[in-house]
Amino acid sequence: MSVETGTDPTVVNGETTTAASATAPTPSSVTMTKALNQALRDSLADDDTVLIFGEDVGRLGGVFRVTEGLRAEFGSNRVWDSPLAESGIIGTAIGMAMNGMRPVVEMQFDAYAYPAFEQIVSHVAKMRNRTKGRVSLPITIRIPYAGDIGGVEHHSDSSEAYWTSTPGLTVVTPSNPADAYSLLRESIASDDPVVFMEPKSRYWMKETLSLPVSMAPMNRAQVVREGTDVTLLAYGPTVRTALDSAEAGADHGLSIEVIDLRTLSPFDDETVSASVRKTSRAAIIHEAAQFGGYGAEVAARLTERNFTYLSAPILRVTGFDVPYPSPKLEEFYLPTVERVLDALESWDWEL
Amino acid sequence: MSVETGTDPTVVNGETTTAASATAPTPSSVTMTKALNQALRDSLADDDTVLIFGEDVGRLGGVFRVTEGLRAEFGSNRVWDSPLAESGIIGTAIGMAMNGMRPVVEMQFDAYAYPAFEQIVSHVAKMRNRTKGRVSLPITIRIPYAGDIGGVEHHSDSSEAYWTSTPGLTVVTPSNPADAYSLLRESIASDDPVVFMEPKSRYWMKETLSLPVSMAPMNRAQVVREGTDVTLLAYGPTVRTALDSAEAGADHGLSIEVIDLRTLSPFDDETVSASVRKTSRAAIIHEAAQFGGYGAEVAARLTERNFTYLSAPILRVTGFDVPYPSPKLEEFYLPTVERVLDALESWDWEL
Amino acid sequence: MTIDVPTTGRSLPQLQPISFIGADGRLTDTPTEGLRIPSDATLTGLYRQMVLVRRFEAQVTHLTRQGRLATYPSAAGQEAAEVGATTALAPNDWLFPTYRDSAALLTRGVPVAEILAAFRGDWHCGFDPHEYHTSPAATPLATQTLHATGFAMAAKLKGEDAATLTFLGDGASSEGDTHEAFNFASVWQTPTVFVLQNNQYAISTPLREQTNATMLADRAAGYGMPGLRVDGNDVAAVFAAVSAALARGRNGDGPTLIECLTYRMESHTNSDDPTKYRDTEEVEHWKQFDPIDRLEKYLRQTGALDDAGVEEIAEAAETLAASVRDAMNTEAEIDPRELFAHVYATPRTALAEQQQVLEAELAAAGHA
Amino acid sequence: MTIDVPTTGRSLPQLQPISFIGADGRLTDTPTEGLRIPSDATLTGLYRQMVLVRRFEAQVTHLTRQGRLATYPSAAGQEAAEVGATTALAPNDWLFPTYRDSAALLTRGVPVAEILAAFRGDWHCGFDPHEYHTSPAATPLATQTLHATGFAMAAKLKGEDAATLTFLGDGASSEGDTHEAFNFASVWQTPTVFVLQNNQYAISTPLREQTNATMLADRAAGYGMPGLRVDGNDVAAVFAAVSAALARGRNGDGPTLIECLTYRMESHTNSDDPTKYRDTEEVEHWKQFDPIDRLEKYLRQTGALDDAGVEEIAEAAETLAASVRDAMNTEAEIDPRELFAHVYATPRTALAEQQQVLEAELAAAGHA
Ligand SMILES: Cc1ncc(C[n+]2csc(CCOP(=O)(O)OP(=O)(O)O)c2C)c(N)n1
Ligand SMILES: Cc1ncc(C[n+]2csc(CCOP(=O)(O)OP(=O)(O)O)c2C)c(N)n1
Ligand SMILES: [Mg+2]
Ligand SMILES: [Mg+2]
Repeated sequence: MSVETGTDPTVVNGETTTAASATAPTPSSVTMTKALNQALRDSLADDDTVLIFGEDVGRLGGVFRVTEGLRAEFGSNRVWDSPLAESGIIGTAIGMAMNGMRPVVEMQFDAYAYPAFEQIVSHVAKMRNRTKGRVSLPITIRIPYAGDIGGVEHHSDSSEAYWTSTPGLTVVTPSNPADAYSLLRESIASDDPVVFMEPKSRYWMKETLSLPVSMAPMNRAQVVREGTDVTLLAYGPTVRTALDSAEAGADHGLSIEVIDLRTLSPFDDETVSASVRKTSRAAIIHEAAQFGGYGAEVAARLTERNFTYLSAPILRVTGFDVPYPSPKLEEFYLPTVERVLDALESWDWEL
Repeated sequence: MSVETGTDPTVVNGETTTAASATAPTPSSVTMTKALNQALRDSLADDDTVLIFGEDVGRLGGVFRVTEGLRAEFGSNRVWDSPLAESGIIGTAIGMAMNGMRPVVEMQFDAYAYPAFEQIVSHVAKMRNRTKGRVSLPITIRIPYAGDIGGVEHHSDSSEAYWTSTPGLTVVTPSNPADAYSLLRESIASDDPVVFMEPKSRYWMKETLSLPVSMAPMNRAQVVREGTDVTLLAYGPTVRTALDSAEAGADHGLSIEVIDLRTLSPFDDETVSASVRKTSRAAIIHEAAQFGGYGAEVAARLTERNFTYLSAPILRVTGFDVPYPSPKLEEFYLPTVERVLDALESWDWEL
Repeated sequence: MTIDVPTTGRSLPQLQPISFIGADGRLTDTPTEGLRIPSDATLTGLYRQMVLVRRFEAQVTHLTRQGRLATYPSAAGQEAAEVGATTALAPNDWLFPTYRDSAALLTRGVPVAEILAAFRGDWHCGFDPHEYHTSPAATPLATQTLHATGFAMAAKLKGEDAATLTFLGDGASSEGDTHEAFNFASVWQTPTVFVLQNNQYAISTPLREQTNATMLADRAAGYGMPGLRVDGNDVAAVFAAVSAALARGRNGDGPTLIECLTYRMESHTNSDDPTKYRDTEEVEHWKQFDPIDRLEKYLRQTGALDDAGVEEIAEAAETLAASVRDAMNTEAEIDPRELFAHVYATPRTALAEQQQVLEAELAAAGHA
Repeated sequence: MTIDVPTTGRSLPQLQPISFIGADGRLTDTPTEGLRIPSDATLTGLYRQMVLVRRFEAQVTHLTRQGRLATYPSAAGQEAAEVGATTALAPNDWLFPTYRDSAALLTRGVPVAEILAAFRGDWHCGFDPHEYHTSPAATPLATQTLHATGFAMAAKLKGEDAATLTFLGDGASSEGDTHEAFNFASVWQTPTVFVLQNNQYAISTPLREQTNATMLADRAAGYGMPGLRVDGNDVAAVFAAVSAALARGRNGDGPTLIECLTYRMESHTNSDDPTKYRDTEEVEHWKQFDPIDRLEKYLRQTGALDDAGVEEIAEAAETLAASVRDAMNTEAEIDPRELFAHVYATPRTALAEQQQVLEAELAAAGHA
């Protein structure tokens, strides 16, 4: 298994370390799950108004164990299992936030955020604007998303396009443990509601680092590999695909720059446009279907802003325009290194 | 009030007539509401399995009167008021469709389709694929959408991006009475589930025509005004904006082609790409916010397919990336002829 | 086979709605589940407030018919439920109203102009929720029931002595969110009172097509929560029932469902045409249950109210109506740039760019 | 003040679960609401099917632990509810199951390989719903309750003599869709039976954090629908109650809610760790209520079953287990092009283009 790099990384024995803060303990090997767990723990410890509730986040510690141990440590007034109803979870989180709390709630899989769609789109996203800023809703909605884990139907959706096309929401997705920690803490501290999307297939990815760690701010994309010929844009689970493609592309003599978007809304135009102006070619990779996917926004806005710099159209290397398939068909659906390289080849390099 | 043209139109006294079929009665002035109503009536009459239910669609005939008179004519076993619950409406429509019916349901305003999001996205869109085509769901979900009617909060959303980014759904939106009739009948007859989006601000638009009328098939976009310099793409409420812009542009010496997309998913690449290759410049106009809006898909795919033909980036002239505003601010939010012309001016015409 | 669940207080509400003062202005002999009739002083205050809100509704409806407001849903006929429930709140409690509950907002002290801002199209919510301990009026049906539950949960976790009250309609009772709110509130034992105004219609849909239950208050038993059915046109009953429920909640005994039987005398909103779905006879029939008439009769009998009192209150109502007209004559200042100001706490570059587009458009059009 | 709503049959279910055969294998003296114990022949058939499905669950769970299936939620311990309810269906009725209800699918006649297709990751739904009058097993909780209601409504409108049965869990009962289904079914008086398998847990969440009601069957009263609580481990009670409810439905008398008290003996799925949230004592405690043991005792008493009969059934179960292993040893044919084949009835050019991309990839990789 390959490992992505964080910001300012030092690669040690195939694992990535991140510059530890002055007071931090010795670096150790940390999974994304563990990093998220620690971010929640530290947020609970630092701020009394942080609350965690949802389906099975208490005793069980969540089906992915992201909230493991937190109920025991902070008590069932801070961390508890709610009845099984997603609209209920988001709706009550709204009320708690109106009353001064910072709820962090989990939707068990992203297809199970859909019952809460109205509460998220009509209230979470709009309350602040509705009240001219008088009521803010500092809610963090954690959503494990995307596939490549052999999940049965409804367990592998990538729902980011629904959230990114909704004004009022901030949408964040880490691709590595250090970012997972840092971005989650920042999301919980934010006065804006954040949809925090956790790439399921990366939960068990390890990095050597010491927590707490503070990475680039959440509104910044990060160049995670430098290159001069092509810019590959990726987020969450596909950052690894992009890095692997860059590695493979190097064998073909292509110098590929890889950017981890980290935050999908807002979009970091500055960082990404700078890269695209340098390379003049870019592709965006995501697992979700292509039609109307997040990649459409990326391609459209990069083209609007950098048209004269482009030697070729921005490509989208994505899942197909079909519902997410069953496990045995995943490999044919998901964007692979081969699909990325084929796409790059489709450009007329003589242009 | 300006009037858009249908396919193959003859403009008579500022109103549009459509070639009447051989048996059709004398043309008369028909609103979009009336055309939709007649399409429902004719579908009910022609096919016993067609059922209409939803909130207030029975006695009242719907808050926009689209189902007016149908309960009286066909009885409350064919047309009836359901309890007030959108997930319930879509969920029971699914069951009815599994049992051989063709339900046509109304979501009262598009923000009120959100409670049904899970049923639409996880079942309506996926049932056919889930069962390898053994179970089809010929459901038509009518959604009055978009603004410009002075509606209070939640009454003017444009939710098309949510549906178009969901594989398995067909998304249709008429801009004129003749298409409204023809597309709705085709949608109801389709074995695929259709999200049929009705532009509220065009409900009262009149055309002179005789019903029944059969227009271009629903998977085809239509060139509704020919031009050579620029292609304006529009749908539903913004077709009028595009036509007005073309008129205004003509005063500035611009020859603007206007395409009414009619169906948002699937996208008619053939018609639209042909136009864009001819004009080399295009803009897409919609009311919804820009970020992640449907226009992103349009811009991305046109650029992918026609990059070498483009003299300028595809532009998006849209609402701003904010929640739909209250009535007194609508005029500042909505894309206007001026905003369209400003956008066209932003291109470097010397390129 | 034993399962560890509560088995206390398992019963359905009494069939006869709880009522103190009958339509004839006399005391009824309906059992009132241990509730006590409010004092004459309280009732006089409730009377006054009902007269005020009725005048308010009439004035606003009138202005809406003249096209001065974008839309308006009147609660005429429902004054007892609106005023009785809202008056029972302590200042620290929070109210979670709907679009139908301007009368409750007024009772809660929200200024007229701030109530009307939404309906005249100025801005979605015209008042500061924190100032009035009142949530923005919810339009997406039933969603606010969950907000009220969550707010109360936070109050409980913080050990605050506050309860929440939310209004919902008979139609809204069919939405999934209502069920989820009842359930969360009862499992968490939050201090929440659900005041279900059963006004017999959801727009055009009559109650019998909304539910097959004998009464909507029967729902409560399924959540292990007390449910009451009250005569929603008897402000004494509403006030007493809601006060008791709020006290229960603050006392740590959890939520209560109170169904107020009432009737929507007006059309759904100004753009509705009720003749399509109900007879004028039905409307006439309900006039005899008018909440204000009966209380006036009653208070005149007890001597708490006389001609002078009635007159004084009528004048106050006219003053209020005048202030509504004044408010509508003052154009609110609309700043188009505010479109961008409140979407996020954290500024966004792309939004600032869009604001510049708008500002250029405004400048070109000669706007300030 | 009178409101036109039904007032008949307004009551809460009896506290004691309806049960014919107690955990000791003897007849109970619990009141059974007019239901009658099924014949020995019927009970013997139910016994046989319960033994088969238990063996099926054990075999599949075993294969899943070996990593041969992607995931598997076993209904071990819930055989009486699964088999009793499903057997009560007529062939023309439709079943709307969940992920937990493979035992019901098996009882409905769906072939083993077609049941397992979903869990081995071949395709979402492996069988033809029309062939078995059985909907795809629903994973999004409670959504299927509405499908069952709508299907039954269509049957009613067409005058078909068919009812629908849907399973749901204690956890799923908290979802908004459950409420909407109960309400639609009762308002429309559809022939729908809601079989709520209360197995005490929603993954890790115990019943007492799911509801504050005395019993989930108490919900029914709030919809004007009959509700029953049965001992879900007594297949005689389940079969009798569901049969009666289906008959009611077909007779035009509307839906019924039946809560079956039972227990999930296994972990939620193979990837769950139940030691985090429940004691082994609790699991041990529930073993004494085993649905198969008690029926075997009872039928041996009545003489309907003897050693030979038990032996024969055990052998049939082994044959079934072998067929499960066989099915798993046969690799299903997976055609990647099918990704595109079933999304729409109407072909799409853009999808055909994407299929070409995949085909080129497959060709490059040397795929057939
Ligand atoms: C989720 C949702 N669906 C539909 C609507 C449209 N709508 C507004 S009011 C109304 C009827 C509500 O009836 P009821 O709950 O009885 O309240 P009332 O208007 O009688 O006060 C409907 C259908 C809405 N606001 N929200
Ligand atoms: C809408 C939705 N939310 C969450 C889940 C994830 N999930 C799957 S099973 C389950 C627990 C269900 O419990 P219950 O209804 O009691 O059924 P049981 O598993 O006990 O049979 C959860 C939370 C889901 N499948 N659907
Ligand atoms: Mg009502
Ligand atoms: Mg359960």
